[in-house]
Order: sequence, then C-alpha cells, then structure tokens
Amino acid sequence: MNILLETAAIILFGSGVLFMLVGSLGLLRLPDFFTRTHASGKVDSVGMMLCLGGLALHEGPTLSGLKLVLVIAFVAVSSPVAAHALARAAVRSGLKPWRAPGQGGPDR
Amino acid sequence: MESLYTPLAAFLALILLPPLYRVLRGPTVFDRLLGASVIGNKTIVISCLFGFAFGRIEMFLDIALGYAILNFVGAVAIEKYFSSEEASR
Amino acid sequence: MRTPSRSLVVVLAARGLAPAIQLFALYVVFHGHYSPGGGFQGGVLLAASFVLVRLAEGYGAGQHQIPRRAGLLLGVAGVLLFGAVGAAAFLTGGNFLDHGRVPLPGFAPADLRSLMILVIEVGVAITVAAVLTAIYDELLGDEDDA
Amino acid sequence: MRTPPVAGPFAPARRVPLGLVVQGLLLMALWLALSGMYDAFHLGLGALSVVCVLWLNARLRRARPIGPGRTEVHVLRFVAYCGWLLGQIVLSALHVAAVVLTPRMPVSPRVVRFRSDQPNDVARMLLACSITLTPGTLTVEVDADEFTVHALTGATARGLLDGTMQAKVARLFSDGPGRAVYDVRWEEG
Repeated sequence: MNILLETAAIILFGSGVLFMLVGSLGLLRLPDFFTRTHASGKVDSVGMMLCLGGLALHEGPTLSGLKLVLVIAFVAVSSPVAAHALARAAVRSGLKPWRAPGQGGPDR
Repeated sequence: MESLYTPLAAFLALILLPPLYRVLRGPTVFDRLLGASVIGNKTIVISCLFGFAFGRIEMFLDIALGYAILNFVGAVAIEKYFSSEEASR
Repeated sequence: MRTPSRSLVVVLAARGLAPAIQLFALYVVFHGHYSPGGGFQGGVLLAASFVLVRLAEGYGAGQHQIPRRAGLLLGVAGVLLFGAVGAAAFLTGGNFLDHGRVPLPGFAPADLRSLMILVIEVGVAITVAAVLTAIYDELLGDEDDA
Repeated sequence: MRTPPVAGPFAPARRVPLGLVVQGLLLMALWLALSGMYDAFHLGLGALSVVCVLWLNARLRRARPIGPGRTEVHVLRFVAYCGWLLGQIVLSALHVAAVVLTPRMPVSPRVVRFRSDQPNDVARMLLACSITLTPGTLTVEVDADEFTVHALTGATARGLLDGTMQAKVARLFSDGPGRAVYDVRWEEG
C-alpha cells in the first residue's frame, strides 16, 4: 500500500515536471504572446498542480498535506485569473493576436 | 522519493532558463511578464521541494503560499496598469 | 463597441480571495513564534489583500473596506500600541520592551513575555498594513476611480 | 463566494444572513487547516481573526453587492463539476503538449466570440475561469453575456463551442438554464 502510494506520488510528480518542461519549451517556440500564454501559463500551471499533488500524496494525510492541497486550490483559482488579466491587458493596449498565414474562420 | 529531491529541484531550476530568456528578450512587455509569472510558478514548486529536502515542510509551505498570494496580487496590479495606460509598449 | 473598464473575473476573484488572504495574513501574524513570519510579513499580506480589492474594483470600493482616514489612524494606533507595550515595563522600573515586568497581575513572567510579544506583533502588523495601504492611496488614489 | 439575500429598502438591515454564517464556517475551517494548534488560546485567536475578516468584507459587500440572481451553488454538482473539469484539463493539456512537441507546430490561433446565457455573475466568472484553466483556450474578455476566447487550435475552439461546459456551469446555479452557446462569431483578421 505504502509502495503503491509512493509510486503514484512519483508518477504524479514526474508527469508534472514533464508538463512544466513542455510549458517552458512552448514559451520558447510559440510565435506570439497569446499562444505563449496557452503553452506556458496553463500547461505550466497544470504541471505545477500535478507536482504539488504528487508532493501531497507523498506527505500523506497530515496537516502539511492539507496545506499543499490549499496551495493547489489557491493556484487553481489564481492562475486563470492572472492569465486572463494579462491577456486582457494585452488586448486593451492594442496587441494583435498572431495568425497563421492563410487561416481564419471555423474550419482548420 | 527522498533521494530525488535534489535532482528534481536542480532540474526545475534548469527549466527556469527558457522563461528567463523570455524575460530578457521578449518582444513585448507582456512576454516579459509572462516569463516572470512562469518563473514565479516554478519557484513555488521548488520551495515546496526544499521544504521536503530540509525537513521543514510546514515552514516552506507557508512561504510558498505567501509567495503565491503576492504573485497573484502583482499580476492584477500589472493588468490594472497596462489596461489603463493606452498604447504602452 | 463598449467594453467595461473592469474585468468581472478579476473583481469576483478579488472578492472571493481577499477574505482567505486576510485570514492567512492573520495566521502569519499570530503564529510568528513557530513558523516564518510575524508582524511585518503578516502586515504586508494584509495590505496586499486591501490593495487587491482597490486594484480590482477601484479606489471607491476599497474605501468601504479600509477608508483612507482610518488607514492613517490605524497606522498611528499600531505605533502607539507598540510604544505603550514597550513603555509599560517602566511602571515597575524595567527597561523598554522588558516584557516580563509589564504590570499585568495573574501571569507568570514567561507567559507574560510571549503574550506581550504577540501584542507587539499585532501593533507592527496594523502599522505596516495601514501604511502600505495609505501609500497606495496617496500614489494613485482617486484618480483611477473610473 | 455567497451573497446574502439582496436587502430591499424595507428589509431588516441588521439580521445575520445565512451566507455570512457559511462563510464564517469556511474561514474557520481554513484557519484550522492552517494553524495546526488546537489549544484554547489559538482557537480563540482564530475565532477573533475570522470575525475581523468577516467584518472587513461584510461592509464591502453591503456597499457593493454582487449582481442580481441567486448565487447559491449546488454543492454536490459543484464537486462533480470539479472532477469533470480536472479530467478535461488533463486531456487538453495533453493536446497542447502534443501540439508544442510536434516539430512543425500545427498551431492556428483564432479568436472567437460567443454568447452564453448564465444565471449570474458568479457563473460567468466560473465559466471564464474554467475556459482559461483548460489549456488551449483563453478568455480574453467577458462583457455581460459575451465571451471573447482566444483558441490555440481549431480543435480546442470546436471543443469549447459544443456547449458542454457552459451548460454544466449554468446547471450549478439553476435548474432551467438558457441557451448554452449561441451567436458564435469568428474574428476576421
């Protein structure tokens, strides 16, 4: 049982780190601010929540585990709000989204 | 898992480099801010890891929570600033 | 097309998170003995929550939470609390901030010391929160109230 | 995030609304989770802090109530919704990760506006946050009923526009939701 929990924690944490890596790569590769917000701001916060969830599993049902869950909850509320606020500010200050050449409209 | 704390923290610190590049080079100011917020996110995870590594988890968790709060308030402040200043680049 | 000057998402998030942030700030103040923090850090977090409400909803809404005048008065009150607790030891001939000699009957000196440190932390927190909020108000007070 | 019933001009002003009690209990639970010290002294400090926080925010809430409409959440539906959202988030995080890792990076960002009937402002905020939290879609603006969303690929945009999430959010607050998604417009470059 203990081994199982520990394995689950390591898997969660590892996948979180992978998501963070992907988020960082996306931050480098994607073409403009809005697309980078998709990759970094959110793939990254998903990775972060997975990491903290793994740590919470590792800690087990103690007070610190509960606090880790609190941190996750706070990030789950605050990170979309922060991303929205930043994107909204960008739009309002006149930043235009990048478009792939020759694309637009509903179909891919 | 205990033996993994330090390598994982080192790896996370390594992943901080791409956002740092964005902070330094980002074409617009929003790219820089985005990079900064990503660095903030990773700092939270790293400080939790440090808590485990040093065996003072409750202390580092408080730090992480406070850091997350200030990060969020900072993001809202920046939104306020740039949506009131028109055409600031 | 009309666009609202304030984001609904940010306003409601500030409404929802501000109480939690304030409670966490008070926790940091009151548990300064055992975990990092204490008066200054707690005061900063408290000020962050007040500034968050002012940022999200504008200066006018923040006035309903901590009015500008009350902010300055609280800043003074916090310093006075600190000074009063520190000077209370003079009454029994102790030194400044010699908490064991504060004339409160019914406490052992050790208990008295930790209690008075807590009161001082509260004074520091009140001052820091009030002064930081007042600085925000003075810098970009009513002009941003769209 | 509950509001007391909107007080009319003749409503008694000084009764304690149920929402305040619930909020106080939630804050006390938060204190217990944070504090970890359960002696009388620290519990008393906790109660004092909760009262201070409630007082600070009740004044703000009385002065500026959150818009009209009932904002009580169906708790069980909310828990179920959180679970569903978690699954969606992981799925679309995998999608975005795949997009980023593909060498030629098939992104085709686009901006889409749509309207959605939601019972109140809290529902709108929850919907906007859910959209943003799902990787691949990003709420840029919320203006009354109208949501402006930036999507990373066509697939994520279509996934959003099938209306599942909107209907689920509306059902958290009321039983007879209106139209989930209508008046869809694609921003032309």
